[in-house]
Amino acid sequence: MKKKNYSSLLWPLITLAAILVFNLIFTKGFFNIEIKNGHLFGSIIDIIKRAVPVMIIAIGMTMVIATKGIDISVGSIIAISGAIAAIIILNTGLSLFFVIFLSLAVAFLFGAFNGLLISYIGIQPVVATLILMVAGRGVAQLITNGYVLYIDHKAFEYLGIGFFLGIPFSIIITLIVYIITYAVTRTTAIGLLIQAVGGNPRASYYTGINVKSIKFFVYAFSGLCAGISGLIISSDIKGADPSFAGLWVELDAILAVVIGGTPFTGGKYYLFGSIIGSLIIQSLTTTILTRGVPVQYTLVVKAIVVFIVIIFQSAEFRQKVLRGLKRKIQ
Amino acid sequence: MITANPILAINRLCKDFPGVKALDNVDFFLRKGEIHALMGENGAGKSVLVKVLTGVYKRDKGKIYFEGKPFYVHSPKEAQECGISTVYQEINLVPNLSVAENIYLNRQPQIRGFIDWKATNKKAEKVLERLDLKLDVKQPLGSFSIAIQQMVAIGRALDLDAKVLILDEPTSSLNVKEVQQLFTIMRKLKSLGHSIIFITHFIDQVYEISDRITVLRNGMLVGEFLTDSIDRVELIAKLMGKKLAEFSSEQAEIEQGDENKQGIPFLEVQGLGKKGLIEPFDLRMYKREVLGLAGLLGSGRTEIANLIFGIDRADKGQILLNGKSVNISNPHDSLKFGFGLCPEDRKSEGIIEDLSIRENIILSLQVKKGCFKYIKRKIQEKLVSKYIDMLKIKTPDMEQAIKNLSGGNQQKVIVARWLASNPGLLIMDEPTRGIDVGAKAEIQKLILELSQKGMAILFISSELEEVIRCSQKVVVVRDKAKIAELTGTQINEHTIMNKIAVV
Amino acid sequence: MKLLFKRINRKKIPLYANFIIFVLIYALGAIFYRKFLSLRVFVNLLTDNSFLGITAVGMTLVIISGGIDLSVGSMMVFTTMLIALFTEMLHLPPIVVLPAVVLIGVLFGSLMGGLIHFFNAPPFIVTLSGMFLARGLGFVISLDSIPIKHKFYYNASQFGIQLTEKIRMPIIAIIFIAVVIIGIILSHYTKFGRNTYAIGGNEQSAVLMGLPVGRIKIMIYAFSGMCSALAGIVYVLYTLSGYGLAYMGLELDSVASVVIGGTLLTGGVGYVEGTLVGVLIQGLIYNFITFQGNLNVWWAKIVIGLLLLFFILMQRTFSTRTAAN
Amino acid sequence: ASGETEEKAAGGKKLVVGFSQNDTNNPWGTAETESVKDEAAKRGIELKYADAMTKQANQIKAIRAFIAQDVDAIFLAPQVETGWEPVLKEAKAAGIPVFLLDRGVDVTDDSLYVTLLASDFVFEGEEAGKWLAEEMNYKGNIVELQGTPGASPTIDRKKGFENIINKYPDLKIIKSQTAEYQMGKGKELMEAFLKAEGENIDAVYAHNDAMALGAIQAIEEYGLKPAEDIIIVSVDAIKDAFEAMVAQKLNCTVECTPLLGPGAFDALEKHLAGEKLPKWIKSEDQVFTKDTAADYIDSRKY
Ligand SMILES: Nc1ncnc2c1ncn2[C@@H]1O[C@H](COP(=O)(O)OP(=O)(O)OP(=O)(O)O)[C@@H](O)[C@H]1O
Ligand SMILES: Nc1ncnc2c1ncn2[C@@H]1O[C@H](COP(=O)(O)OP(=O)(O)OP(=O)(O)O)[C@@H](O)[C@H]1O
Ligand SMILES: [Mg+2]
Ligand SMILES: [Mg+2]
Repeated sequence: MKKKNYSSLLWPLITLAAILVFNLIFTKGFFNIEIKNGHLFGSIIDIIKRAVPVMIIAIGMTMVIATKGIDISVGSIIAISGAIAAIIILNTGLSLFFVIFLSLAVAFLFGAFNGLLISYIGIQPVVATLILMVAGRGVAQLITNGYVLYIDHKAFEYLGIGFFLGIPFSIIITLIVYIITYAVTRTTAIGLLIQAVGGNPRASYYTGINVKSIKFFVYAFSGLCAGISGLIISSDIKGADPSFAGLWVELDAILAVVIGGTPFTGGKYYLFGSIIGSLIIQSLTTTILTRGVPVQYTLVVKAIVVFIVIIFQSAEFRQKVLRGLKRKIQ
Repeated sequence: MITANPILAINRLCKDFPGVKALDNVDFFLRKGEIHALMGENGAGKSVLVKVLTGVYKRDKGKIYFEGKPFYVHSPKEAQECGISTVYQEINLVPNLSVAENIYLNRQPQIRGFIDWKATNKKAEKVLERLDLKLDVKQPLGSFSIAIQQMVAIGRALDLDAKVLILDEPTSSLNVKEVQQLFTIMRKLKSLGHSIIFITHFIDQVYEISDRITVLRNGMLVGEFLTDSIDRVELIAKLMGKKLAEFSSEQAEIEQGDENKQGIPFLEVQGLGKKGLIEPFDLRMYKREVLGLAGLLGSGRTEIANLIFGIDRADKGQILLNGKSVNISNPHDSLKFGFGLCPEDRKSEGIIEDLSIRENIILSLQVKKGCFKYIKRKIQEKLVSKYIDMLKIKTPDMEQAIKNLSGGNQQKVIVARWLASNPGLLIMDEPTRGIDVGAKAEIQKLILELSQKGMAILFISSELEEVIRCSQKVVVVRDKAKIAELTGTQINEHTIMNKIAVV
Repeated sequence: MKLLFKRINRKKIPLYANFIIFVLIYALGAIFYRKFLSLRVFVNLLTDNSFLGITAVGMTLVIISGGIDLSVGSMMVFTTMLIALFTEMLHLPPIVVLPAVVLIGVLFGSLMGGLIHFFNAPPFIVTLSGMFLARGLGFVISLDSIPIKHKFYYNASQFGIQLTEKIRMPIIAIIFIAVVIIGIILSHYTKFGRNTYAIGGNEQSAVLMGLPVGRIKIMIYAFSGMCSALAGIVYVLYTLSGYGLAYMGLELDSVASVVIGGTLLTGGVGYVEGTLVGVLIQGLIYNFITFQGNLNVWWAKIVIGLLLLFFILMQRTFSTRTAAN
Repeated sequence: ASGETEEKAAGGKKLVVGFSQNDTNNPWGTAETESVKDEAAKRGIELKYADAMTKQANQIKAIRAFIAQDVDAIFLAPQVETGWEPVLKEAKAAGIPVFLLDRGVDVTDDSLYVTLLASDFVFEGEEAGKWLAEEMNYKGNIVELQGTPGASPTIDRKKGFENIINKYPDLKIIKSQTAEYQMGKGKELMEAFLKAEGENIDAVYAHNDAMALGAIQAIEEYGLKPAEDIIIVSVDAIKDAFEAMVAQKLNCTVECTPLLGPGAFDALEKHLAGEKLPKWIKSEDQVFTKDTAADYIDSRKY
């Protein structure tokens, strides 16, 4: 397991490095990290900070995909948790703790709703989460009446734009979520059971694994991650944007997970790979934004880069190329 | 050794996997019109040889000649087109399509470019009739037991009408009658000049059907022998790599006492049944007892096992554990009550392909302990290496993904999984399927040892001999109902066969 | 009754369940809303969902094979842009343009299929980048929407079978139905179709059974690409224009239709007939919202979600009941 | 006015109007919808409302459903200019008048609709350009935050703005990328621009207020003063933009009014009364700056 882990992370890392090296050569000052007002500051920091929402969602999504599932409702849950936080702050005097607790509880419940439909009622994951994807945005808009609700709350802002020891606080949150997830799945048997369920649900059932409850919790966890991400997003723009917050983020998150090496067919997952995947996507996006690619070419550039990544990550391709190179040397 | 014009000649074939030399300079010759048995322990390289030959794996080195010409195929499809038809070890058919389709996939009879479903089904029925099998060929393959699936796979291969037919352990899930049916057909093919490679662990079958035997061990060729000129003891010695002198029968029979079988049974099943699955039945099992289930294919043995373990939910009857009624509605419950079930179909119910050997083995024990009490890595490793040694699981290391093991070794891992969970009641549904002679004896010995230590074991096997040797009590099942319970001297082949056969 | 059950193929129960539920929901609409039960509304249902339905037919085969094709929407839109480019900027005649765009669709699909097969790449990512690429290429042609003024397209769009004096079955609905029929025949009566099921059932086994898996996979994606191109042509007839931003999210609607229609996303099981019902059900749900007409903006979304949930739950209970019978 | 309308409807029945809105996923579209709804309620007209969720196909579906329900008139806020000819012909054949809101349609036969009530997006871009050029003394570097690529306000606001800026050789648009009309993306994009160009940036032109509001935050976090170090101009004039102007963080916004309801129903009544209407009833849009914003903020409805 250990050895494999590294080799499957190798190619995502190389891809990330390639994009960064491209920037190193073509964008001046890209790697400069200064300390400004006691805060870390620079393009690299920006990329990591901007990747935070996708990274956190990708952590939850990794678990979902490891059980052979998929969750396309995360974008809507982001909108809902932001909206809930906003109305609590605007209408009540509850402390920040309750604001966070309540919005995350709601996000968790929505995730649990997905889990219920999928594991206990047996609905296919895409359809089950599609329901919430469509309805969830409506719920968020209903909560805010369709408008962007502005949140003027210094403590809440800290989540998205605060700094802790000079490091953006949102990056710290991501780190905490990652470490907790890693610890919980790897120091208990949960990670193993998730992989078993994804690898062969029938055999897992025969082994006595409670397949249904594992699936249930995985979706609930994904909802929770989306909730955290939603709080960070709304804290970052100091407002809850029910219509656009997290729009299409599910695609980015899934892409990140799969680029990171977790196969769609379930049974294996690479949490750290998903983090790398998110960073790849974000550095690509940032590069496109700063390189001055004309608007009409943005998508084409993105597509071509992803195609190249796919090809390079394919073991088949590498084998062929390596063999070709060897022959040339001989 | 090389006779003139072998239809298939393999020369110094090599195939490496990371950490394993699966084939190491292997030579193999197949002559026209012969049945050639390929033998070896689990993990000897038999299946890899077949897979390299048919283009599933790329060979590293070596030459293959087919009908005198160099032979190099990239896929099973090409091999098929060249006239080599194969039944691979694990049933490789598609469960979601009907039986008929599985037989005729990509070769369906057509009218004006469109599939003629009627003809397809008719022809499929004909093919299965040759194997003496009558079933509704329109039903999805997945709804049948693996024995039937195995027959269907054989049916497909036979119908391809190839020059060379390769059968990789086709008989491991078949019963005596079906094996005979298969042999009849093999003989007929042989008389028509077809050549057959036959892989099996059953020595009797090899002597019954084959003309020649090639033995592999650890990826290397041990030798090629005329079946008539090598006796059993010698063959087994070749297989196991021991000198004749070292080899003595390790199959010490353990006394079958009938003592302490009074009082409250450890497990009592009262009128358990499910409509359409199995008629209500009673069972009593004591600790230190091996209860054998005998019956024909499809008789309902697996159903009994599944019902007790909670995989299927009974609609009648109850289970008493130490005299107290317990409610079992899924395998998780039964695990908590200290039951274990080593399932029949290792591919779909047993192994979790992508997980390592270690993870596959500790899984049940882990679930039993609860997922928050993660077994320490060190303890895991100790436990796993114990079972790797005990069952002689052949692997470079325990972190190898289980899918990379040979079929028999996968089976051993599943057995190890359930042994590791240390159950009070262990249900073993065909645990020795696909396992080599040596290991089979090991497992039988183990079963007896475990029962001596206090475990109750429900033992299901299609090999009557094995059931008889291991069990203190035998329950005979026929047509989805329990029909008899035999003890003591009643446990012999003759009585059991009579019970099964007499209507 | 018993006899009837015996004759029904068990595998098809979800399909029948779907159909019955569709009829029930339709009846519900007819009770609630004036003019819901009219020929016009039914014809509209077919017409307005035709391009979605056509992509869904291709998608059905892809999903049955165990894959997914996220590029269908973009490919459809790209096709509309290509037709606009060829017709309005390069002034090519339809007889050249139409086969050309279909061919491009097929090539695009084969390219993705090839990547998936030869590089063993996950279909989700390959087709997702295919989605970016096709949308992007559409933008490269023009960011602006382009009206297609060539007489042929106008005339074709007006063509149809007169059902009653006032109501006509337009050509695009006819194309839709034709594609569905082709899909059914392809999936049920050809080797290609059956091999698709086999690959979805167990790809490894399909290889060992000697099926030409690579070729079939490429053909499946090529077929889906062709369907997307056809959908593009239909969309051009529907709107007489090409527009790079048209119908964002069609791929998701398409996947949803297929899955609602009873096809398993895990591959191996499904029916093109089911997809037809799935598409119509999605259309019906939107019809409910428009006929209701007074829903709060955001309530509309919630109600769509709830209707979807309601439908899926009905489908589940119905098929488990029937199966238990 | 309401009594008049009811008389017009045959048999004293309520007048039924179908309204196909393309998108309510932004405050602007929401305000437009509310305006039409409120006005309908005020006048006792039954409004059949359909949100197309940014899909033209859904709008066509909705129009057809309206035709099937025999509505008396159709209001259409099209998602895009092209592609309406066939369905508008159907409406015409059914004798239902169509009124266009906020965006025109590209049809060969302009009798297919009665009139268009809308702002002029090119004009808005030009107004923004004029104001900015003057404010910058016809010299300096501008970054542009575009709307969704391909959307007609994006294209026209860009075109109008360039019409003006290109006249002055010392005014340069140094970066131009899309932030898809979203606040969050506006912030991200501005952050990236600041990293790439830093203090080189003299002004920001955003195709809508939401993106400008995002950009303001990015500028503040970068350590510059919005509206002082970097001039910011945007389009829409939503209430949030006024608040930003009052707080001296946004320099200027060009109005693009979504309050089209009253005008639309007036037009409908005039049409029913047999009056001939012009093909384009332009909204009277103004330019608001941070100096005057406080005077207007209380009267802003959306
Ligand atoms: N894909 C693979 N990757 C790595 N090792 C493999 C792979 N396939 C087979 N092996 C190894 O090659 C060796 C030979 O395996 P093979 O399947 O040929 O055994 P076999 O003789 O068929 O045994 P059995 O009787 O158990 O089926 C084994 O040690 C096995 O672990
Ligand atoms: N002859 C048959 N025709 C149709 N279905 C059969 C037949 N035999 C078995 N099946 C089906 O296959 C499945 C497995 O059969 P079952 O478990 O009863 O076999 P078994 O008694 O365990 O025999 P074995 O373990 O030797 O395969 C059951 O679902 C049964 O309905
Ligand atoms: Mg083998
Ligand atoms: Mg059995």
